[in-house]
Formats: sequence, C-alpha cells, structure tokens
Amino acid sequence: MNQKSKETVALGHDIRLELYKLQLELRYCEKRAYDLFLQNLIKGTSHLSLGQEAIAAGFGVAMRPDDYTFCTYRGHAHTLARGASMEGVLGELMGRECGLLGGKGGSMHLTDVSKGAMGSYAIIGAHLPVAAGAAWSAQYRGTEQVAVCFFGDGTTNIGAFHEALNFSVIWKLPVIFVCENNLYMEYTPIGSVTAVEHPAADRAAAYNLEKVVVDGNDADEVYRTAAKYMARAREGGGPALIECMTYRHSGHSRADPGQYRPPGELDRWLERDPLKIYRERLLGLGIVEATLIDLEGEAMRKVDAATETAKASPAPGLDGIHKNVWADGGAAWRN
Amino acid sequence: MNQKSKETVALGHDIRLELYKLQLELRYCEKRAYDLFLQNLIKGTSHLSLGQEAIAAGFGVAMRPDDYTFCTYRGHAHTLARGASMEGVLGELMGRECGLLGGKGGSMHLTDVSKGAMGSYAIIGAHLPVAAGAAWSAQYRGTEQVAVCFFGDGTTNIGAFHEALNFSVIWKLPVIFVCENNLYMEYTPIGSVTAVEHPAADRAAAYNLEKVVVDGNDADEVYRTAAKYMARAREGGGPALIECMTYRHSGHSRADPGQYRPPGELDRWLERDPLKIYRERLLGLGIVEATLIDLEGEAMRKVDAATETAKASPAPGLDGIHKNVWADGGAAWRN
Amino acid sequence: MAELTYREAVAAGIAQEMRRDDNVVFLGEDIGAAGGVFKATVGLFEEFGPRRVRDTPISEQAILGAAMGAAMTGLKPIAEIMFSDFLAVCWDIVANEMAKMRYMTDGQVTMPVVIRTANGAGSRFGAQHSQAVENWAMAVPGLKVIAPAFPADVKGLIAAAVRDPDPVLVFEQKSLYAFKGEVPDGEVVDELGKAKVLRQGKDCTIVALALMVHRALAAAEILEKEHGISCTVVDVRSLVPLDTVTILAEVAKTGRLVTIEENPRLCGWGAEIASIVADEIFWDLDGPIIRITTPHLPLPAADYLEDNTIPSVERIVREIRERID
Amino acid sequence: MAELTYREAVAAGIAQEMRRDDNVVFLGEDIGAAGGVFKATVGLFEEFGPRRVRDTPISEQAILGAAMGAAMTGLKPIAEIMFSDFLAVCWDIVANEMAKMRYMTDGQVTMPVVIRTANGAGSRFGAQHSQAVENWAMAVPGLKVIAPAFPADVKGLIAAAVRDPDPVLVFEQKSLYAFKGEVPDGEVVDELGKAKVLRQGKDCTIVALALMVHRALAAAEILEKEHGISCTVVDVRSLVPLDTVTILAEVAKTGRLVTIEENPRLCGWGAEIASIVADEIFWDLDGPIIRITTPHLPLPAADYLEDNTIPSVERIVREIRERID
Ligand SMILES: Cc1ncc(C[n+]2csc(CCOP(=O)(O)OP(=O)(O)O)c2C)c(N)n1
Ligand SMILES: Cc1ncc(C[n+]2csc(CCOP(=O)(O)OP(=O)(O)O)c2C)c(N)n1
Ligand SMILES: [Mg+2]
Ligand SMILES: [Mg+2]
Repeated sequence: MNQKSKETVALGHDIRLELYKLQLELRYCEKRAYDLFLQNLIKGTSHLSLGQEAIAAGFGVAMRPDDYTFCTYRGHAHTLARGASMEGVLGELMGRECGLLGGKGGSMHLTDVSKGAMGSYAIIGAHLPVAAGAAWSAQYRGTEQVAVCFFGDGTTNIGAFHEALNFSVIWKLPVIFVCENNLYMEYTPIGSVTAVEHPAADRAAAYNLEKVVVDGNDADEVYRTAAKYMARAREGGGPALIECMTYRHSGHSRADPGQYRPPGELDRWLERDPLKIYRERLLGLGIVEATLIDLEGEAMRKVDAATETAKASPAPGLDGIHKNVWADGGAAWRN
Repeated sequence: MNQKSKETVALGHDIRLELYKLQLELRYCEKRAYDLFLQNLIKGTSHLSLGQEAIAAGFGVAMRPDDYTFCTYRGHAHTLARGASMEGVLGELMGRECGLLGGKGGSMHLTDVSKGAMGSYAIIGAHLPVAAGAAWSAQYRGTEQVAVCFFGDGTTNIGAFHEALNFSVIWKLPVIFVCENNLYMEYTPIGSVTAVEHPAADRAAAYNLEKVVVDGNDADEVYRTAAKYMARAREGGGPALIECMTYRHSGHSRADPGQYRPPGELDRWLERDPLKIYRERLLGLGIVEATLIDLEGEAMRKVDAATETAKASPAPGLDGIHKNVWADGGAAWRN
Repeated sequence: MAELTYREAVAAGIAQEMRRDDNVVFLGEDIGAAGGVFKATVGLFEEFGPRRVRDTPISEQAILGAAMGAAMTGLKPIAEIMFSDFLAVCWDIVANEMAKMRYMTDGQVTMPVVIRTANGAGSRFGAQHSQAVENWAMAVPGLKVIAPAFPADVKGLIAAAVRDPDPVLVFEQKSLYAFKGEVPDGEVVDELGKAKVLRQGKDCTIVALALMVHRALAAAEILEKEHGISCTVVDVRSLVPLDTVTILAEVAKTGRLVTIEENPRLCGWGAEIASIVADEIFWDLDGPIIRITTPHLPLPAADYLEDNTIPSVERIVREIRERID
Repeated sequence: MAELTYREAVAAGIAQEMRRDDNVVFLGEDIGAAGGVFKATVGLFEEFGPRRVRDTPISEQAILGAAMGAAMTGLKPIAEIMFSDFLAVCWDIVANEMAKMRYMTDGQVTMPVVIRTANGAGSRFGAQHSQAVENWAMAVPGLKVIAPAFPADVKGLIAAAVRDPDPVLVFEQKSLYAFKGEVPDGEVVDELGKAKVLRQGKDCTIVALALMVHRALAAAEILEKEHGISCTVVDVRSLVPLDTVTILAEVAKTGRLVTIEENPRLCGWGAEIASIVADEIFWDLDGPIIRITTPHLPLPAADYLEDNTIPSVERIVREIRERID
C-alpha cells in the first residue's frame, strides 16, 4: 500500500483512548443495528460500516466541533462520530419518534446539524459538490471551518465527483474528500469498472492534488492524515483527496449476504479488523487491559441504553407527514 | 507545447493537397456563414470554427468513410469534413427546406448519418458518452469502425466527460476523444476555472491514458496523430484522448465580439493561422502556387454555388413540424 | 400458463427478446453477475454472457449515453437505471438527447432504446429511493412511457418496448416485484398504447397505474360490496402513447372520473387525463373530477408514515364514498 | 417609476438584494466579468466584486451543489443555470437534494437558494435551448417556482425569491429580455404565490404565464374588438405556491377556463390548474376546459417553423373564437 502520508508523530494516550472508545461505540452500535434488523425492528434498508470504523473515528476525533461532515447512506458511523445521540440514530433506523429525523429520513439520511453532521446523501456523488458549497460558505464567512466529505470507491466514477474536485481546487476551498475504498460497489468489484488502480488517489493529479493513500483500518494513521490536511485547509491551503483502504465485514446492505466475494478475502481482512489492530496496539503501548475492558463495557452499556430508549419511543405522529416541506413548517403549495 | 505525438513520417502530396482543399472549404464556408448572418439570412445562433479548421480537416482526411463523427454546436466544419453537402449545411443555417435537417435542427445540430456525421450536440458533454456508445456498437458488431468525438476545453469540467472517459477505457472502446483547446469557454478563459494547465491531457492519466497534446493549427500534425490513434483503436487498442491547441478567430457565437480577450492575443494567433501556415508549407515543399490558386478558386466556387442553391431553397413546409418525433414518421402521443 | 413473479417476468421478457435478436444488449449496475439488486435479471448473465449482459461503473450518464450511441448505430440496448430517482443524474441524456435526436435530425436517426427502472414507494427507502416519477418522462416529447401492474403485462410490454423503434421508459413498481400472476407460455408480445378495462361499473370510472391499479381493484371491491357503489377500473398501462379512446369511452359511460396516482400531486399524469376529459367529454360528466394522489411532498421513510402518505385502499374507499353518490 | 428592460430588471433585483444583505452571493457561468450571456447581470461584478459574483467552470452540478451547501450553512446564494434546458444536467441536485433535504431532516436544514434560468422559445435556438420546463420544477415537491412576465414583476419576484427561506426557481423568459416596462423606484419586493388579474371579461378566463401572458393580452384585445368576446386574463406568475384563490374566483365568474401554455402539452401546469378547476368549481363551469399549448413535440429551430409551433396570438384568437360563444 502506497502510504505517502504515513507520519510518525506519536499520539498521546488520551487521543488513543478516545479513538478506541469511538471505534467501540461505532462497532457495537452497527452490530446492534444488525440485530434489530434481524428482529424486524428495523424495516427499511440499512448499510453498515462494520470493518470501516477507523475512518469515521479517525476523522471524528480530529475534527473541530464546528466542522462539517457530509456522508452517504452508509453514514451511521460518521454521524455518531460527530456526537449525534445514539438513541437518535437507532430510533431513526427503527422509525421512532425519538429518531434524529422523526422517522422521515431513515437510515440513509441521518443528520444532526447541531453537531455539524450536515446530512447523509443516498444518491451517489451528490454530496461532494454540496460539501464544497459548505466549505465555500466557511471560506466566505472566514470561520476556518472545514468540510469533510466521505464517499465510497464506486462514487469516483460518477460525474459529480469530477465536477466537485475541480471546483474545490480552483476556489481553494477548505474541504477534505475522503474516499473509503472498501473494494466493492454494491456487488461489483471496483477494479472491474475503473481505469486506474486507486479510483480516487490515482486521479488526484487531474485536479492538481497530491496522491494520498492511507491504511483505513489504522485509526492512528487516519487521525494523523486527517489532522494534517484539515490544518492545511484551515490555513487556506485548499482541498485534499484522501483514499482510505478498507473493507466492509458485512454485505452492502441488509439484504446482501456478500457471496460475490472470493473465499478467504473476508477472513484476511478480519485479521486486519481495525478494532483488533487497535486493541493490540494499545496493549503494546502499555495500557492495562482493565482500562480497555472498562471502555468496552461502557460502550456496550451506552448501546444498550440507547436501544432501550429507542425501543420505548412511540411511532412518530402522523402530523409530521405534512410538516417541514417549507421553512414555515408546513407543506402548502396553494393558498 | 508538449508535442508528444509529433511524428516525422512524410505525407504524400495527394494527402497534403486534400488537407489544404478541405481547410479552404471549411474556412470559406464559415466565412460565408458569417456574411449570411450579417445579411440577416441566418436567424438563429451560430458558432464558427474560424481558425480551428486544421483539426476538423486533419481528422476528416484520416477517417474511414464508415467511421463516426460526434460534434458540438461548433460543428459546421466537422460535419462538412465528413462530406456532408455544403448547401445542406448552409440551407440548415438559413432554415431552408434543403437544409440537412429540413430546418428542424439548425446550426447547432448538423447531422448527416449517411456520411457518418452522427450529430451535433448543444449541451456540453452529452455526446462524449454517446460517442462511446457508437464505439461499443462498432466493437460489438466487429466492424472496426472508430468513433471520433470533438469537444472544447470547457467541456472537460463537466461530469459526462469523466464518466465517458472511464467507461471507454474499461470497455476498451474504439473511440477518440478530441479536445479542441481554444483557450476559452464562452467568454471565460479556461485557465481561470481549471485545476490543471491542459484541461484534457493533464487528466489522461486519471483514465490510464497517454498524455497527448498537439498543435491543432498544423493539419499535418493533426492528421498524423489521428491516423496513429485511430489505427490503434481499430486494432482493439482502445480509446485515446488528444488535446489540440488552437484558437478561434471570431467570437464564441454570432452575438459575441470577443472583447474579453487581451489585446494582441488574436494577432499572435492570426500569425499561426492554420491556412497561412499550410499554404507556406506547401509552397516550401515545391508545390507551384498556381495549383494552390486553382484549389482556392475551386473552393470559393463551391461555396458560391452552395450559397445560391441554399438561398433559392424555400422555407420548409409547415407539415414538417409534426413529422419525425417517432420512427413511424409522426408525432401522435394518443390514439 | 405459468405463474411468475413480477420480477421473474422482467427477466423472462428480456430473455425472450435477447434470444430472438442478437442485437439486443443489456447494461447497468450490478445487473449481470449479481442478477440485479432487485433480482429482476437473474439468469441473464448466465445465459447470454458478459458480451451481451454488461455490468457498468456507477456512471448513469455513461450508461444511457452508451445505450443511446449504440441504438443510433444498429444495436437495441436495454439499460437499467437502478432506482427511478436516479434518472435525475442522467436526465439530460434522457430528456434532451434520446428524446429529441430523431426530431432534430428530421428522421435521420432512430433510437430503439429501452430504459428499465424501479419506481415507486412501499419499501421504506425514504425520499430519494421511493419516488414515482413517470410524469417526469411523460412531460418530455419524444419518450414513450409504460408502467405495468401485472406480471403478464411486464413480460409483454417489455417485449413490445424492445421491438419498438423509439425510446421507451419502463417503470417497474418495486413493491410489486414479489407479486405473482399468470403469464402465458411461449412468446408474449403486448402492444404499447393500450389501456385495459379490468372491471366494469356504473357509478364512476377509476383510472389507475401500476401499484395503484391493485389498490383501485381492492377499493372497488369494497365499494361494491359494502357501499353499493359500482366502479369501472381502467389500468392505464401506457402513458405515452396514451389510450384516450378507452379512457374517454369508460369515463363517458359512468359520467365520473377518479384518478389514483402514486405521484405527488402537481403535474401528475392524472392531471393530464383530467384535462383531456374536461375538454373532450365535458358534457358527459355528471360531477367533479377527483384526483387521489400522494400529497405534494417528499416521501417519509418510516413504515407507519409512508403507509399513511401514498394512497391506501382505505383512503380511496373513503374519498369515493364521500364524493360519489 | 423608471422604464427598465426585463434584463435590466433582473440585474436590478439582484443588486437590490446584494446591497441589503452581505450573505447574498451570486455564481454561474460567464455571469461576472462578461455580464451574462443574455446581459442580464451586467454591472454586478463591477459593483460587488469577484468575492460575491463568481464565474464558474462548466460544471452545473458543482454550481448548484455549491449553492446548496452554502445555503445550508448561512449564505443566500443565487445560482444561474444559463438555459433552463441545462437543468437536466444537474436535475439531481435540484429535484433530489435541494427540494427534499429540509423534509428528510424534519426541518434541521434550511435552503434559501435561488436558481435563475433563461427559459422558453422564440430565439431559433432549436430543441435543446428553447424549452419551457417550468412544469419539471412544479412537479417536484419542495421547490417554489416563479415565471414573471413584466420587468416590475421580475425585480419584485427576484427580491422575494432571495428573501424566501426555501429553494425558488426563477424562470426568466429569454425572448422577453428586451421587453421594456415601468418599474417602481426604490426598494421593490413582491410576494410569491400571488396571481394577477390583468384584464376582466365576461365570456372566459384566460390563464397564462410569462411570454404567453403577452400573447393572451393581445388576443383578448382582438377578441374583444373584432369578435365581441370578452376575456379575463390572469397572469399566474407563481406556480408554487399557486394562487388558486384568484384563479378559481376568476374562472367561476366567467364559467370558462382557457390555459395558454408554452410547454409541450403533456403534464403542463395548465393540466394541474384544469384538474383543480374541474374538481373544485365543476358546477360553476359553463363549458369544456380548453388548453392551448405547444404541441407535444421537441421544438424546431427555423424561425418559420418555431413561430408556427408555440401558441401565437392568431392561434389563441382562432381557438377561443371557435370554442367560446
Ligand atoms: C446515482 C446512483 N446510482 C446508483 C446508486 C445505487 N447504489 C447505492 S450504493 C451503491 C454502491 C456504492 O459503492 P461505493 O461508492 O463504493 O460505496 P460503498 O457502498 O462501498 O460504501 C450503488 C451503486 C445510487 N444510490 N445512486
Ligand atoms: C451543460 C451546458 N452548460 C452550458 C452551456 C452553454 N455553453 C455553450 S458553449 C459553452 C462554452 C463551451 O466551451 P468549450 O467547451 O471550450 O467549447 P468552445 O465553444 O470553445 O468550442 C457554454 C458554456 C451548454 N451548452 N451546456
Ligand atoms: Mg465501496
Ligand atoms: Mg473552448
């Protein structure tokens, strides 16, 4: 793996424990979402980030509270990583009143503007130019906020990717485009439909950007890279395009058993499970296991509590159907 | 200029005279179109290729009769270069019955399927994937036809460019994408809105293609480059992306005096007028001037005759309005 | 007669045409090796191989552009756009290119292309994966538009679409994919532009499309049995060409028109039919024209909310009871 | 009162709002240094500079995506899409993103964005540069849609659009850019959702939009003077929100509705109004509802053909004479 941005700066234990804690929460919450689906408590589709947590966590910890996140339908982890409430997320998946969006958006549109989570977008590519727009706004208002935009490998072949990248570079916008290359689109390997090996990084030069490929299963590496390019963007250095190599442990969506993947591939990636790697690293750094077990228990309790709260929440009221088409709160198209 | 594809193979006099003759016809016909516009005989818009003739001519002469051309609203030259009738072109510009499209398409949509001129497309970028489709069809049918797709520098920043390039490469389609870089979009310099210097060639690597930049005012160089990459495509070698540097002598469209261009720029390019260069080259190669004067007179007479025929042609019949929405010849949307 | 699901009928229709004509090719995202995300194209890749059934990148403009270029040069492509909502990312190719090319060139170009797409609500996918957008296509001159409700129609209309020399959009209702129905054995080829009268009544004529046909039939049953209101039900099937002969005749007989539309209200196909009826058989009408549509809003995701947004059997029964006497 | 052209009124409306509010920004292709390809934005770059008036690459998805992202985070962007036909290349951002984001997030996001675009025929530009596509936008829940006919309305409605917290599409009629009219001095702010009655008559109510308002007025004049048919003319101005109060009242008074639409027929805004009238004031109607539209076909380019395709004053006079007594 071409890890150009690998840095050796040591991270403090506080940050490392934060990264571990966040990865744990993302992992346990996604697993819980899967269980709830099996219990038929989640009705719509959902796209899990199992195996990809290091990316959401690495960026989440590196971001400033007022920075902007834009994510895809596979956005539970990125939304949680900004501090959105877990019962709000699980409630939304279950279509409950306590859901972040009152049940109106569902799994694919998680948003918490109060935490800078500016939406999850379910049509491939659209949010890249939208993230550029938020970065433009930050630049215009002089706030030094940065917009971070997550998307998959498959998204690099759609037109909006190209437009957003060129646009962001010529306007020097503070936006970080993060490609989570998990090797697959829905069921088709990205390599079979892309002209270059690294669908994002090998195209960076087309926008006069640096080629950056990182190990997306290593939260430290993601964190360092995020911190570096976000700092640069804040100072007016313009956008970056970062390709994070990773793998999803589950299928594309709840309906997919993932049988198109060659035998053994998943097992090899499970050995590089970001949580496993990270736990071993922390132990190697001399952190006592009891500390980790505490964190693990805490994360699990948080997920349990959120699950109970969400389960106890009623179905959303029907009056919500006719609310919030317009800023006046209503849906009237006539007088 | 980075002229990677410059070759030194000598071209025969026959081909050279053909290239000169074609450039003359394109030049005179475009000038005539401008005169007819001043006489208010052309009503809609029109976009001239004055100054860019070497590209249409170089490719036109290199193409096989059954190859496909796809061009833009600036497509008079490319359509004529495939052998479309000149009165058909001028008649269409004037909205006459003899027009290639019976007056229904106008200047921006010139098409002559019988000559392989598969249409002129007025919305930026759309014809790149369409050209890929024609190439796919040729590949599928095993005909060894090649599709050639012309577009401007400004077109490289729209999504369809990106999608078409990647798609053509992964399917190894026999399609040649030809960017005519005339330094401007409508009134805005391409350099001010593009992240790289060569809007097409500097992006070739993003599609695993070779960087090719040629002098678009040198018909020989264009011809050689065209012949080389078309031969490769015919043999299954896949697509190419060729950036031809050139300049338009007139404004973007009939309404534009071109005042956004820095003083002196046009004059410098007029010194590199493709017809001027080519005439001098032919004389230098020992071709007697009388031969050239003959060709010039012949071209002018052809344009004059076409003008008269087109002027004499009546307005199209109103019945045409309701014809050819559908393949059954009609326009019925109900029974 | 065999019983097929709606999704099996899709694959059967495509397979029938691909067997018949070697120039029929099929492309789209995950349609090949994976058999489609709705499993509506299972078996095609195995039967026809990667030369004729081609998986593509996520590049909808390239997919439809390629289909268009191929159609102009001798092939008969079928392109899948996974969800009809995604037509928005390639709308230029559909609305400005495919639809207009033949007319602009005064007939030089022929465009035998089929776009299949999964349309409509009921899967709790939220506002960007649940729209009924057949009216987007109906509004564009140069496009033919069909939306079948039953497996037999699916097979026959897909076959007709493939054989048609013009661009045809096939809106498949995603919540009907599991619906089973009888499909005739052997070659099935239907005709574009023909509505079907599924039930005859005296009090009003319900005109419906796709999923709403099923709800209209269920509502008509209840109205008849429980409320003594007898309804004609017309399945429009084809929006362009539109079978105004059948529709006008059936509305004239009962004197009342009710459209049942899954689309959000404004500019739906029902508005067009209402305007034709209000012009051409105005004097045959015995009362107001009623449109029952999804309210004019984006769709909510949660099951409970979604079910209360698109027209339900209960709502159809209630509105017709209240307004037809 | 000053006399301004329609194009000057565009620039005046934008300038008024940019002076008032520093968060109003303007972006698009060739809008800045060049003053717009229709010269409708001349002077803005000079007054407000390149930080607030920004030329873009030919990247319509990026233009509207950027406008959207900026609108969600505190700015009030005005984006130009040069020709309304080009909305097709960025339709996803308009129809799936801007329109739905507020609803999907249950109100977390506000989207104060304005999209201006040159719409309609009359310039002999052919089928890809002449469409009237306001009904594309009207069909999408979550979008507001206006189409002014007079310079004063242009200025006032653009100002209202900029101040509105929701996404508003402004369809400017490109063949009206040179039209002159009185515009009040000082700040002008109109209201979305208000139709205007421009003429009162007894025999029928003509409802029209943009260029067709001018033709309706001319036709009404001729019908009155030469044929003794007296027409009310309503300028719809705003398709969403729609002023059904005014429209229904005016149709009820004359008992007849005629819509004049530049769009190709199917699913035009006139169909929607026809269906509302045929439902809500059916018993006030004295005869069939008539829609006069461009035939359902792509537009031809040649002047002679184009003039005979979109509704002309002569055709409006003829159809109303033949059908209204
Ligand atoms: C425009 C568009 N086309 C197709 C889809 C259907 N779709 C949803 S996810 C997906 C695969 C995306 O792959 P990638 O970008 O690699 O992201 P991943 O799911 O692997 O995270 C596809 C094709 C879509 N949502 N939008
Ligand atoms: C999608 C789209 N956006 C904008 C336009 C308007 N437009 C027509 S030509 C043009 C400039 C194109 O520049 P370039 O690609 O360099 O070609 P050139 O005109 O220089 O040959 C623009 C912006 C269009 N036709 N289509
Ligand atoms: Mg992926
Ligand atoms: Mg150019």
